[in-house]
Amino acid sequence: MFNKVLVANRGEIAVRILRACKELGIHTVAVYSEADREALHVQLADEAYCIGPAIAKHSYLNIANIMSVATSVGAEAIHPGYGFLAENSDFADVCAAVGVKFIGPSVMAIEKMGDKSTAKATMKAAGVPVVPGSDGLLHDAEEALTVAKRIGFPVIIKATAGGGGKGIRVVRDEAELLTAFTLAESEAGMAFGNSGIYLEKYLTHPRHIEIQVIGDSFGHVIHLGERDCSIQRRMQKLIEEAPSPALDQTLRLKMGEAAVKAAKAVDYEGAGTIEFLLDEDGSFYFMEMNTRVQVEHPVTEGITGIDIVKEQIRVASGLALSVTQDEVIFRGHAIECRINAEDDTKNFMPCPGTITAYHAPGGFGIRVDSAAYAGYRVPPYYDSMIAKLIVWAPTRSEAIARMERALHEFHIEGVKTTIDFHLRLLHHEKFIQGDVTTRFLENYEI
Amino acid sequence: MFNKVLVANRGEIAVRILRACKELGIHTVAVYSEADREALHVQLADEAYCIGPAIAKHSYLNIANIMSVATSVGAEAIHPGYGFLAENSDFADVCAAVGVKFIGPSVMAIEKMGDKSTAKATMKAAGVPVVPGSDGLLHDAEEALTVAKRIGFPVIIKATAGGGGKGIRVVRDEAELLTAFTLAESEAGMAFGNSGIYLEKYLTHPRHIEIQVIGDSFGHVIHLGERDCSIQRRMQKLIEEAPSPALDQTLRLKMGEAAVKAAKAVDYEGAGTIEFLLDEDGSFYFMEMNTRVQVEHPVTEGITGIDIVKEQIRVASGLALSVTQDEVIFRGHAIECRINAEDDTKNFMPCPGTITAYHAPGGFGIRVDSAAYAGYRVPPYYDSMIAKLIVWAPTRSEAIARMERALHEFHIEGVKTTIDFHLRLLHHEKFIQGDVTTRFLENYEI
Amino acid sequence: MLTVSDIRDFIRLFDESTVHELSLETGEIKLSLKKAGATVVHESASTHAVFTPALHAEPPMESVTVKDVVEPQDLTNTTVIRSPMVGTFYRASSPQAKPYVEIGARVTPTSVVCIVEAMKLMNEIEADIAGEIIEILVENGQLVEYGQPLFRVNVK
Amino acid sequence: MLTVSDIRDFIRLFDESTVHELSLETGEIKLSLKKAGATVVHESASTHAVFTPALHAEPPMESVTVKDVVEPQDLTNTTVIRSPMVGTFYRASSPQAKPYVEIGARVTPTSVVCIVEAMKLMNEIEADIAGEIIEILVENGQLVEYGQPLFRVNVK
Repeated sequence: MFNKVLVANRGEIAVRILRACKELGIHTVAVYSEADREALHVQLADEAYCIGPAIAKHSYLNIANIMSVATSVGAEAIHPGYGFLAENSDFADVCAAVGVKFIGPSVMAIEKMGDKSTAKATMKAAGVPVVPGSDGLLHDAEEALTVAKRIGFPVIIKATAGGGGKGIRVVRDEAELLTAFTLAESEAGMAFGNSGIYLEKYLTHPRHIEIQVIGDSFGHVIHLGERDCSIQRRMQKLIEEAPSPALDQTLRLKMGEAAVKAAKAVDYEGAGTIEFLLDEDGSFYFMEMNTRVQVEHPVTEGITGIDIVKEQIRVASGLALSVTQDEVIFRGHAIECRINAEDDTKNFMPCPGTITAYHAPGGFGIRVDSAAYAGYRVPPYYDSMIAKLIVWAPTRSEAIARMERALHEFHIEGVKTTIDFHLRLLHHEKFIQGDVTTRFLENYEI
Repeated sequence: MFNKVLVANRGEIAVRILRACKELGIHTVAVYSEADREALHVQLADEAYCIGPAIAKHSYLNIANIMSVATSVGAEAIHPGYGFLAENSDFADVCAAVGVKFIGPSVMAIEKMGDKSTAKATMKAAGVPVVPGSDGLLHDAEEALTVAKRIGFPVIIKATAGGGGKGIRVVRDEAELLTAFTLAESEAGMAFGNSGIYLEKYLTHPRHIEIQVIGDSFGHVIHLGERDCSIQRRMQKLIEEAPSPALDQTLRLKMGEAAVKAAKAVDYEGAGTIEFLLDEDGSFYFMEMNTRVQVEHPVTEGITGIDIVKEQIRVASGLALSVTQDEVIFRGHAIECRINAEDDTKNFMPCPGTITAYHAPGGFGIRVDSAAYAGYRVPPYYDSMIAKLIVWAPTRSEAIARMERALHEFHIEGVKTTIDFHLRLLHHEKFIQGDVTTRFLENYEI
Repeated sequence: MLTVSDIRDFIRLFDESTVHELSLETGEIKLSLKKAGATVVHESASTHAVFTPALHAEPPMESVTVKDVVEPQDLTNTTVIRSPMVGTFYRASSPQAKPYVEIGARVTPTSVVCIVEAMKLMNEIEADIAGEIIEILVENGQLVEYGQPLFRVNVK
Repeated sequence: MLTVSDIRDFIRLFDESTVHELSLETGEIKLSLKKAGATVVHESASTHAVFTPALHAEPPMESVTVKDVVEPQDLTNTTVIRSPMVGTFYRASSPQAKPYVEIGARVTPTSVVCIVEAMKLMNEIEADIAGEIIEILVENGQLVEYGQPLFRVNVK
């Protein structure tokens, strides 16, 4: 096991990692920007060093300064958390070059999964289902029709150069296709100067289901079940839960096996997440792989009892996974709400400021992961999440009741938070029924 | 299920019960003394009523005022928590008389278990082992010798009128017995004016092992395994854990069955605890039964996933237990440290005062049950416990590491606490080995 | 314009801040706050309750204090008779009977002023003080808490 | 128009600022704020971290500020040269070479004052200011953080 680990992150995830290190008896090193001088991770670490000004580019993304600290203080490993340098293969490369273990997968795995089309091709080759569609660009409307017929309507036509919703058209049937293709092609040509068009199956009610995997250096890869992260706002997850109300044991097994296959395809080591879209008919399609710990990893910890961050550190230090697939037992239901310093009445505008009072909920089945405290100034430079509230209970309905109780108890003064938004969301009939898709917040007023 | 429940208690247990009620959708009523106007339980309840001055006798023990509130606001049930009126059979009787459900066992069960000698006789009749000894008083030294030989040395000679350690002699062998008996008899006669003497087996290294039981109104009684509460200071538990490092599966089963037998002997309904002394050789002896929820119930919740307070409320409302004995699955290890506002350097002198800063630890496997908050004045009138810190982890050693980490994070300013004492205790070699008895704190300097 | 609760907020804010003097004029309201001598920043800020009182009624003793401050009349010679127990407040011994006291009534310490019914027991409450009843603070049939003010008395 | 919440914000802003007196008139609203005597307890009280700093060294910038206040000498004309990166501080280009600067040395903005080694790269640090070196604040071979003061300079 490592003697000294540097945590190259801030906020709740830095605190999360420091906690795991402390429990493993590892000496901890924090790094921080000038804006984070009073941050909790700085206070909890055994050592802490300022690595740059507030702007992340010059501090938390400053590879030279971080590596300077790591080598000077004799850190044997670096945990990158999520965001910042977590999926930066250059950083992993530099770590390897100076002989500091990067707590995460290999450079190769990061690179293969970092590029979406390479990732998709890799998965396809490994036999993991990807969203069916054209193989690359379409030559003409006729080819589009052939493909659409093969994969079935509705389909979505996308401009290869598109973005921000532009150059995208959903086509419900054959009759619409020709016109749509022509329009999309000329639209794309005008908007992006590139008329390349491709086509994919359109999922009308997709759920975001992701599988947690973890592998060690001995080639073992196991999965820890799924998380349902369908409740999103502009691709930003707001609530995550495990297990998914949409999966039965058969589908869970199938998706779990697909995820393990995906991870093995890139000789995956460490914790990672395979994100799938799940269609109403039970078909699922690979979206992407996150080659790091996820914000929502605590819900999986809740139902499995397995400490994912500790496992990351264990396998990075060369130890084998502490459990086999058979020993992974799911129990109960866990839900996480991300509490952001945002004003949900003003389009979720971030509200940095000083937290003047802070009291987290307690009691049975409650977990709070946060770097906030009374007197803490939420800086405007980083993301607006100030706490993750995770509940566990034997059943989903009990977990919802517990979350509601805990949200009511969560007392934060000084900054606006999304606590009330979550309370409203928990009361939504569709959420209670577990009947949600990634378009939930587009379709319903909360 | 009840619509409205009154919580006749204060502090963390009142908060604990309020949380359970809220999660069950029950409207809550708090009562409070004048010293508790700003207490957390008052703030968390849907309604709250002042029932008397600070002194518990006139407020939390004021049956008339509490029942006045209960009947006036239409509470269907009263949860008494622990302490105060929890084991007061008169109170349970009054509740029954006015048609408010007392959340606890029957008046008969409270009474039978409230008197130690009746309890012991009841248990003996039910075939539950009690500490072997003389049947009542001894006539002479010869009889004492016969009994001692039968039960084996060492034995302890006790004056029936004794107390506070007086009139007690431990006798190691036959040679000592005659002198000891004579001395004890005359000592007792002089000290208490009553020379009645009895004799019991003396356990040199006893552990305090208690079994959590719970029964419903259909006659089902199950047990939720044991708690090891051997770490005590003057009969006051300081650290509790589950499972006990001293029990194997066979002994667990045996003690569990004995506990269920004991509970069934008094037609037990609700949550209760059978306390045993466990001898080094694996023999165990009934000490007493607590006919209420215990301070340390969260460690059992931690390893079983069963919400004991919710179960109490469920069975009191006439529902059946939500699990059968077979469905009780133990998982991992849980430890609880009681954080008291006490100065351990001054013989654990209570230190009431204002908590100026309060920040509880968080993260995976951490549970905090507390009624404290920043700005809270710990009143001098009630017990000095300000928080219970409970950790869960897959193994005992991981649980200890986690507890240590969490204790370091627990930040309380304004009053002295026992946090540092717990940290020292956790580092004690004997504790780490799980090799402790109820005399641990007498034998070792912490 | 400024409500009482706004002003309360200002006072709290001022109290918690290091600001030493504050004066505010808006329309017909003039607010002026000043802290004592050199002793700035006392610790009261930190002893505030974290939670704002929940749904239930304001603690009765607090509300009295507020009333004392807000009401215009001279209260220096008044006091209150508080309930010594929890129960239902009745102004008369039975629905048909006339109230024990009305506003303006002179009471001696042993005068019965009302009944508080607890557990079916009718408890006659005595004034415990001599004076004139100037206000009845609770409604007939209302649940009263321990220590809740029942009557305001002018003791002269 | 000023709303109540605006006024509240002003008080807070004023409180956190170093401003000593503030008076504001707009329409019928007059607001005047004043802080106590000389420089009393600045806002640090309310912004104190919950946790006392752990085992690691005090943040360097803070400690400098403290030094500025505490030291007896006249520091009105002094400033510090800070490290622009994290690395190992060296006073000379090699163990054999003599230090770039000693106390009393006059520097121009482009004078090299030391080396900070980061990732095996020797980075020459320039003074960025003209003046006289009056104090060397770190030891040779020491790890310096971003923004850590390296030299005190008298700029006259």
